[in-house]
Amino acid sequence: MTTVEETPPVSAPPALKALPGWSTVRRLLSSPSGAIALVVVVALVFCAVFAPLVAPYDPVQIAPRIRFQGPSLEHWLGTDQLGRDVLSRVIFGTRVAFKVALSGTAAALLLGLVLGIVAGLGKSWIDGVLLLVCDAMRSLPMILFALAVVAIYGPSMATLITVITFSMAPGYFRVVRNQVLVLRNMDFVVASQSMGASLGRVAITHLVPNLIGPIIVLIAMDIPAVIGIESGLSFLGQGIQPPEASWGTMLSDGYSFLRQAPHLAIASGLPVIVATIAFTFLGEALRDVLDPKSSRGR
Amino acid sequence: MISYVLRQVGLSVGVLVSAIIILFSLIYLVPGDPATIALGPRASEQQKIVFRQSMGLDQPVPVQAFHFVSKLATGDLGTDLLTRQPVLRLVGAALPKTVTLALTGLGWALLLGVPMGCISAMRPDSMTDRLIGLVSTSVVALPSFLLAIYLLIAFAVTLRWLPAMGAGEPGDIGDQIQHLILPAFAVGLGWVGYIARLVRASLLETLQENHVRTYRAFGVSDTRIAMRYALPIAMIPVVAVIGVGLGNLLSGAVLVEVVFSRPGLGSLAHDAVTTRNSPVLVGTVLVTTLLYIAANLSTDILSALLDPRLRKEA
Amino acid sequence: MIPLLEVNDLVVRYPAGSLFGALKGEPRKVTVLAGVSLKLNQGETLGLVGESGSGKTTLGRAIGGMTPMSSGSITLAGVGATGRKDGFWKEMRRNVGFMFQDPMAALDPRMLLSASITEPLAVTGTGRAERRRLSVDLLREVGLSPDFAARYPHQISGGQARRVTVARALALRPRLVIADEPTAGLDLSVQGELLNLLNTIQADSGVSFLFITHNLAVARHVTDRIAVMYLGRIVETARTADIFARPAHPYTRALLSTHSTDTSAGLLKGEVPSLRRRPGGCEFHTRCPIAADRCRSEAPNERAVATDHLVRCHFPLVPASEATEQAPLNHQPVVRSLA
Amino acid sequence: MTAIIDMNDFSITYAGERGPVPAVRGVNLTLEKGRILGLVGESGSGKSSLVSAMLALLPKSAKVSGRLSIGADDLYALSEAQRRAMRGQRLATVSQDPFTALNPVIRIGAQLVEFQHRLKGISRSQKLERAREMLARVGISDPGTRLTQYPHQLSGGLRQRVAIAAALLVNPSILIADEPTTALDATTEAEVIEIIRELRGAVDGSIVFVTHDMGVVARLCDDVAVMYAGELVESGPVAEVLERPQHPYTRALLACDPARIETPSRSLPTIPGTVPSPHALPAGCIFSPRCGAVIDICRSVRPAFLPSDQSRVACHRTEAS
Repeated sequence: MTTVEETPPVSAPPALKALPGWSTVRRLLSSPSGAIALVVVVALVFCAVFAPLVAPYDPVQIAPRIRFQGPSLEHWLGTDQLGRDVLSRVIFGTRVAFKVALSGTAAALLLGLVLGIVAGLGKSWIDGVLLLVCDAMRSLPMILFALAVVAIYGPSMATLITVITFSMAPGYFRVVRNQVLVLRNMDFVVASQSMGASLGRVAITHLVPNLIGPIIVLIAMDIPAVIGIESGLSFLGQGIQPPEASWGTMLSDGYSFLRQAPHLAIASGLPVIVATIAFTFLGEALRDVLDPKSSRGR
Repeated sequence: MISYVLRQVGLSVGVLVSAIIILFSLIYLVPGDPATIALGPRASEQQKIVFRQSMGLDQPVPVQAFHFVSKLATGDLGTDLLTRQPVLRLVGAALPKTVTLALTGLGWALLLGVPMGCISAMRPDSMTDRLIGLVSTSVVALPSFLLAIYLLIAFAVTLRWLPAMGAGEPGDIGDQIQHLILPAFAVGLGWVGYIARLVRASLLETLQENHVRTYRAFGVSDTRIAMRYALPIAMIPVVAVIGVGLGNLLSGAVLVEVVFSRPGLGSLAHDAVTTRNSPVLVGTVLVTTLLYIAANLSTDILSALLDPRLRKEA
Repeated sequence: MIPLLEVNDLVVRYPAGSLFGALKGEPRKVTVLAGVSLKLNQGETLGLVGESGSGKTTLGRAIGGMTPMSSGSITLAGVGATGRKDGFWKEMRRNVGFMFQDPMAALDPRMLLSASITEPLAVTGTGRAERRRLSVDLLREVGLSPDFAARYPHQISGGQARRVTVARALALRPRLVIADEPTAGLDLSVQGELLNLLNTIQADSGVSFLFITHNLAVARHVTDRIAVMYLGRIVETARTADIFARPAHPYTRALLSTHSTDTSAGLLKGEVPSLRRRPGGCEFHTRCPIAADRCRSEAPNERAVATDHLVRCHFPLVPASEATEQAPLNHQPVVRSLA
Repeated sequence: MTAIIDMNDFSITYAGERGPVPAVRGVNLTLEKGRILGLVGESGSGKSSLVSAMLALLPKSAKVSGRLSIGADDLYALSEAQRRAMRGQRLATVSQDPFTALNPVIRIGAQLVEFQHRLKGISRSQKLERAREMLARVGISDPGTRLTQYPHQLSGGLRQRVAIAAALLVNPSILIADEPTTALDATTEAEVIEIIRELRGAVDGSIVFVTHDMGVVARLCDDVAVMYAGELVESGPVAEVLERPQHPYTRALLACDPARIETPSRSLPTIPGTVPSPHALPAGCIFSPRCGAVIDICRSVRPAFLPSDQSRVACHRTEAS
């Protein structure tokens, strides 16, 4: 595997100017795609947090008389096979998507950050073992592995989040570990250690602040992938379980009635498209702002 | 070069062994009673015993591990709980179909993505570059199965231009190709964006390097510098990243297969999970893991062919 | 008088090479410092001169505790250490300041300069308010206005960054400052300012400098003594004036002549050998213009050619009568705990 | 005498985010055939921009005015294509960093053949043979093997020799060596300078040697041009300028050089102040804010670049004398 012995390029990490704060947001808003992406992401978060207030109907309220209705003034995105309001289900689905994405990403990040710093600062054999485990986990095919786990543990949100954590953690681990390896040979870290600073102190005062930028970008770029995994597994019926509204289960329903009511699948797919595109553009814009090296030559 | 290859092979074997260990521990070392978890609390004791016996769970862990590995070593991936067929045969039959789909997707993505990235990098910040950037960033994170559903609705259900389901009649190449178009498009589209962005970033960086200035100072044309001298360097990280991304490619292909009801690993796994047929799933995971590691080994060797600096012994 | 710093037979080896290389008989360790001994007195500036790969930076880093010693000993003001005796290194850190070659890389891009300058104080437990006050003092001492305290490294120039690293090196009021190429990358006009600053600091505080440089022209002005390094060994040590007036080692002479208008005398043949394949005998013989058979087979010992003038050469370029064979600089046996 | 390079009131301005950046202003410089010019300046002097201009390698954001002639051709009156046609034929360069100047994944032989792409009517194997001969001429042992090697297999000194060989292969009328020894060790630097000195006859034209080291200028060059903050302040024969510098900046720069100070001294001369930013240039003489001999006129009127003895100097005090 490429990865085990590959040494990080000996170059300075992105020279971040101060911690990302309001100035970052301001610069983010100065690029049109970044501004739009940020607005969309904020709107999605709003929908997730205030879903009961935003949604016009109860997402699980069954109304057999209005099954398979197309979009109308009362039901903007129509109704599904049980007569439930699709828009309301989409809005409540945002909540599920964020719950899974955020908890999965947070757990993976924590795992990756701690192990990455340990591998980067620790003895070379620790690094070697962790790298091997990391590469091994990355070589397991994500979706199939998830299905195998579900077949044994049964489908549930907990299983879903665990699987997502295990599949995302190696990515974070690798980024953190490579950055730490670069950083730990940088003179300011060597200087700090030569002053007698403990490893913990070095990690907190020098490593973590210099890792924040790359990690923020990585998170923004990874959330679409997590949303994809969640909706994919739910689509296969092995993720979120009905009747809870998730984009993936709704897609699954829509797929079952593809010929009868194509609007179901189309409507359930829209939020996935909007969310993934918004997060990708947000990640790109964040990287341009936080990492001057990758700025597009402007 | 030989020692480089030997070392990569050694590392690959190490990764494979570790992957098997991880898989074994996650699947067999379940906290609590795996049978209860898998079958639910309402399962009868008889069902649980059958489950345990079929999975070999009634034996001590080291014995289980030994059985697991020794069976693997002989190519025995267990038997299908329902049909009693060897898992290896089932996976073996499904694998080529999935690989065909994945490679077709990757292939057209490369054919389109690499030139797109080059055009972008040659004229950074031009209208063309911005357009390519917009398109590739938009498609890069779209889940391929979602794309597949939309394609199905548009081209198979509504327009009826292309067939919707299956992989085509065996032996009828034309029919098979027709059945391959939509799934391959769905699998590859995100990769077009991914590759275009990678190539653009990598080529732009290479074009900043000092040796490019040397060639310009000798009057070599910009196009020739970019294509003959910069692109091979720019492709080195791209090849490595593609290798790592092959896992996502397979995952995408698996889901797309389910959408189009194509036979393959996806359908095999999907059917197996609904019937809780774990040996089939574990077998599928193992074979794809092996495939992934082998593919990565080849991208490593390809990288070394592109970059003489890698070949020298560290 | 006890020297402030004494280094005895210091050896630094790095692990290197692959398993495959080892199978072919290549060494798995690279010897970067092959037994270095030197003395430095209080208030003195010792120039450490050599080309890339000579080990001068490694020597500086080893004395600063940043590179583990493989064997040998370092003694500071009579207190010695051979390995990682924590008490010694704590004392060492308090008494030794370090200036890195690349001042920008030596400053955390995400840290205010006030915090960077006083980091040594933070590590030793000085309070926050006290540190803020001291950072202003230190800035003033190196000729920077107090408002630099609230800046980040990317907001200052290279010359200013250099001054900031001087301030940090002085934070603990050390007795010795190791300056690694302190003028590298500076324009001539700025270089003079920095050297004058170091000189003023020395005059005021009596601090000693270990001045690592490849620039002999600079070393001639700012050092009291010079040690010339080649392939991880000191090949010649003498008072600065003597090095320039009567260089005894052929390598020193070649280095000096690269700065004269007549370069023909300074041309050395070939390249610096790889540390992995050190030549036998005198390690300079592959490039030496006066190498003889003896040089290829027998490694020369250090010998005195005059008072305070030591050279590691069979045929030093001074009247033979003056040269007397001598045992190495410091010959009392030292504990080698980390061999 | 034929002038190989002739610059007349030549200026370069970049389009910057905070408005135009006048990097090089009003340079008048002539270089005769067969001579080596040392182009000297500290950071911010504009010498790199001038080098790019001479190589026709300025970025698109740069605007030039005035004239820069190479032989009989006014370089910036030519079309882009004509200008490019001069590169690799009449213009050649040895760059600063030998470690990055060659393509890392292509064999040296193939690169040296590519550099000869302007030579028509000779086969690839003939070009390879020319390359082998040229490597031998710059003192590289076993040139046949070197041709099959990759750049990373060679040391810095060897790579810089390869770069010199590459430049000589195209028979340029101007060879621009852009700080070719800055990244090298002292003994290697001496070798490379020796090679350039030996091979100067092989250049049917002139050599421009960019450096910040007056010692190198003294050892190698015939003429010297001193730049400060984007302007040429003094030029003339090396012996003249180094022995009798007339511009206060040249004098200060020479005085600062530790290698030129005879008696060791702990207190070294410096030039007070800093180089002005191109966004806030002083009125009058560019050096007036830092000059020790400043008089009133210096602060208001820009001095002309006039002949004085054998040199040309831009200083009111010289004009007055």
